[in-house]
Amino acid sequence: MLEEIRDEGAATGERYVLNMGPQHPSMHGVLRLRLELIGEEIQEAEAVIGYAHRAHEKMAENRTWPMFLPNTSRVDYLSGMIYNLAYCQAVEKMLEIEVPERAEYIRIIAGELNRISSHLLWLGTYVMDIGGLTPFLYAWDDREQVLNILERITGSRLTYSYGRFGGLTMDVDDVFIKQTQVFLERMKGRLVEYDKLVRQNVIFIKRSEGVGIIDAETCRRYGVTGPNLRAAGVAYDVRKDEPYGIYDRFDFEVPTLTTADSLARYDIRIREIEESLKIVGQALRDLPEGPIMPDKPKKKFKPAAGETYFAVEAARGHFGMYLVSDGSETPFKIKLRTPSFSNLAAMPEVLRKTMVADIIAIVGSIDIVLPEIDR
Amino acid sequence: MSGTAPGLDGLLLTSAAEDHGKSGFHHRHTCAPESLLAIARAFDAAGYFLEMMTAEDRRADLDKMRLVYTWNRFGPVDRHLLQCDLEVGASAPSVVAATAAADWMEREVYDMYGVTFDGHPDLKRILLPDDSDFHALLKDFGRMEDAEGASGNGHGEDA
Amino acid sequence: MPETVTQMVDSPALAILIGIAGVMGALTFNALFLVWLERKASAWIQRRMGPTEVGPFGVLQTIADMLKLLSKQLITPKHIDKPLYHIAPVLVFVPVVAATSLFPFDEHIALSNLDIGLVLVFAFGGLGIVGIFMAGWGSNNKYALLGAMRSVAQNISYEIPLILSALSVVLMVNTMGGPETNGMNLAQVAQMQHDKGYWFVLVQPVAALIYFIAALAETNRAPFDIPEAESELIAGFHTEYSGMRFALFFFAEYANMFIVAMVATVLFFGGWSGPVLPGPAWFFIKTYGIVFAMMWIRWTFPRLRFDQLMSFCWMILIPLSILNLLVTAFIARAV
Amino acid sequence: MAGPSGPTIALDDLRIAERGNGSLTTAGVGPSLVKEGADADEIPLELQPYVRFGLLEDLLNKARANSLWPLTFGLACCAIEMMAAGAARYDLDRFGAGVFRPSARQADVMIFAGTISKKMAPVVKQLWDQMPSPKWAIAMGGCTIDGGPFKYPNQYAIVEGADKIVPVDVYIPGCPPRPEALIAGILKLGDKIKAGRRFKG
Repeated sequence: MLEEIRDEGAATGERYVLNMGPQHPSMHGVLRLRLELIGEEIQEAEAVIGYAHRAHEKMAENRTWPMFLPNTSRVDYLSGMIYNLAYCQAVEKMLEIEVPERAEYIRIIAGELNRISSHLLWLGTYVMDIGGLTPFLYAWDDREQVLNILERITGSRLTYSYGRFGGLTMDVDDVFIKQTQVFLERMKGRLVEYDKLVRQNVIFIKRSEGVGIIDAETCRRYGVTGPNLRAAGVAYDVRKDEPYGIYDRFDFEVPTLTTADSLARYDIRIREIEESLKIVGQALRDLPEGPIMPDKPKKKFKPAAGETYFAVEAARGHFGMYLVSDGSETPFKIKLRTPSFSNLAAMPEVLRKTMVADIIAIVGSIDIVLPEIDR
Repeated sequence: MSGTAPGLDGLLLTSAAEDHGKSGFHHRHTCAPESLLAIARAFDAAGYFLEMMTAEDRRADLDKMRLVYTWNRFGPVDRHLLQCDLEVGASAPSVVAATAAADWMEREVYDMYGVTFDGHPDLKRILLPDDSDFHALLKDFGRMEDAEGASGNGHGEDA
Repeated sequence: MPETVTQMVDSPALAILIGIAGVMGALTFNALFLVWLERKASAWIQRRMGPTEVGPFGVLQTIADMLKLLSKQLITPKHIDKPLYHIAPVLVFVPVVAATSLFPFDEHIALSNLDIGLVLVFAFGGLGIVGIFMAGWGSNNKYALLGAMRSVAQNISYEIPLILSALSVVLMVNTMGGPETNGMNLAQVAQMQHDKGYWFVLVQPVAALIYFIAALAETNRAPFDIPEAESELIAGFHTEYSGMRFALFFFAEYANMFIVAMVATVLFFGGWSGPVLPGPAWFFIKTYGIVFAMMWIRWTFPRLRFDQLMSFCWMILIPLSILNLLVTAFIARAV
Repeated sequence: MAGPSGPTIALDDLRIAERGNGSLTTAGVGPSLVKEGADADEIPLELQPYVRFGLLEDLLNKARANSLWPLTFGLACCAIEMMAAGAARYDLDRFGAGVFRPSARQADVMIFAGTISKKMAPVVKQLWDQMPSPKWAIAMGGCTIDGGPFKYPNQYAIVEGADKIVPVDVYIPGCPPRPEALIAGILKLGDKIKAGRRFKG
């Protein structure tokens, strides 16, 4: 019976256009979804982006190499540390600058802490998108702990410019190490609480299970990476497949599931928080002594002409930088391959034939950040 | 040709293996614009995904607009860089038929560089306001030197 | 039976005035208190402070909100359906005020002692739905329209288990009380629970549970707050209302919660009967206990999707409430 | 309220009307925006006060200052700090400002949390017009003061400062400003409202 009504609606063409506009409580910034609906079911979804376009790439061509550093953590401000350190590592690769051991370990610690804080924010906003208002506050409570720790060494809560070509700006003291160890212990208990409050809540399961299936083939066709891809069964993680920095010295698994729905994406991110906790624990355990900047850091940065590509595993997926240098002090071109751009590109196909309430759940579950998409 | 790469025989102009440690690529190819779609289909058949696509404004030195594609696969990393030089003002064939990821990427290249892609289902601006009349990343646009009364260096204060 | 106000005061006009003044005063105070309670309860659950700056413990916060809403500009969008748009808040607010006067606060004094008290309460509840739909339809906004459609479907379908569960209590009261008692009369229901010495929730646990769930859905709260789902439909049916009109919807929602809790107190928790404290004190303690439970649920559960909500009602709640009614009928006959 | 992007309104043809001068019926401190060249009689009647109730206005201004309902309007990085201010540790709700209203009709203050790109400018203007007065605007973060880190000569992407579109009441510097700074900004706005009558605008 239901099928006929649905098709009949399409036949008589009572489609109407609903604008989930740039200003919407759960569009994670300024995404605009132009939906064609019959009743509450989506026939056609078109994502209109560009409302947060801040011209990072044009600025890159007007600045010298080190002047682009502050921009990097404002591209994706939720994993700002990872982006910032990625840019440093990319230029170090071009200029073959050696980084001291201690700096490499601190980079791993700061990057993984940043990933944990990004996943915690996603946990809060995702559950708030499907209606649960309280877990948001608990997740933010934990995130504030991470921000305290990172603020101690970088001075800022969100937009860090902590890396330099060749090392870091500030060293780490034992108070930082103490705070991080306390946080690691506390976080294990908190994850059990989230499991009880959110994961075993029957309404949460009904709202997430089987919603927004993005299978491996769709991921490959659109270039979807990160937790969304690992939820579809593909174990692609840049830290494992293309190790950068000293990630190959740490043992951690890459969690994968096969159901590829919002629930799988939730589970993947929770297990990734556990993996990151393990990595930070190992890095803290064998943090060596020593300098954090090379003794005579270079002042002038003139990389040889040519193209370089450097990729890292950001919280949202494969973040790649295509750096083109023409031998002068300013980059000829920097292309930022941001994961959410491709993750969102798959949405118009995934959202077809879903309900209005599901759009919010699906768009929330793939964890996008608009200024990272619009660059 | 290039190791485990998909069957690209005959479609490329030049092809060379690269040291991944140095430049981040495993293979570097160049090709003519006509064979872009065939190459994209070959990569797609071999299970690769279109990792990144952009363009470079090479009008100053080569008098060409260079399209840059990188393909990669989800297993052990095998990154192919493909550069394709276009005549200034010419339009390139769209590879959306082979990989759906190219849809938005080509729209962005059109938006930022003005390169048109024939065969693209819905080629319109993606980032800039719909009624803007410029292409942002072209080298001769929005340079700091020709701002009114601005001094040349990075952070020139307004006069 | 309780002596009604009209009997105590000789001239009926004065009685009506007292009734209106009493109900309006009680409701205004109740709305202000409930808004403050909701913000403080949610703050307590979410481990934060809630309003503390305005007056001691933020008590004057809701008064500040009310005054601010009073002095806001009333925007009337251009392309709206004028009559519907203006009547909607009134139609949502007035039934709520009318329904409050039907409840027996105490053994001796009650505002009104009607034999069809329970029926009137549900009738006024139904009127509110029309108001919500007019608001959504009249404000010429797609989000409001979606919210209105959802709220009509939800309220109508949850009205059935609500009434069926109340019916099982009425049926029990009629059979146990002999020919002259009338289960519809709320005062008699409360009186019987006082005489029998036990609350009906012990006898009718399933009906109480169904009633509570359906009541949550009826007042668009907690897991069932689909009509004004903040994260989906901006502000649901009252998207286009500003200033005092929006305050009327806000006011009506909390008063509705209060009424639904009062009905539950009378039907299941023995109305004003209680050991030490005077009648009305017990009545309000129980009512505000239920209201707090409703708030507690709101801040812990995510929101149901629309089709899940409907299937939950039609597949589970209604069959269960019919079954409960049958079981009550058999037991009542046997006893 | 959803705002389609529509044609880009040229920004320079919008004149900021004189601020509401705090009379009972008018917009309190909140200014209203009129098109360029709007002559006297086009300015809505309510903006011309006839009778002023001093004490009542003070009471209303105190009520307005203590229940500023912000509009959920996160644009970029500052939105995260605005959410942090609303969360448990900094808790905006202590000052009555914790009720984030998604619909512009029910909001009092528009907090610009992030960069305003040129594509977003008409949407911002439309949202500001949809808000009932008295309404106020807080410019949070460097981008809304004068373009912040994304401002350089001859840049094409962002509106350099929120005051080019909307009359701003309180500026909060920082990139992003800490949640305490946002709370200080809201309290500063509250003081400004309470001092309603002396602010001739």
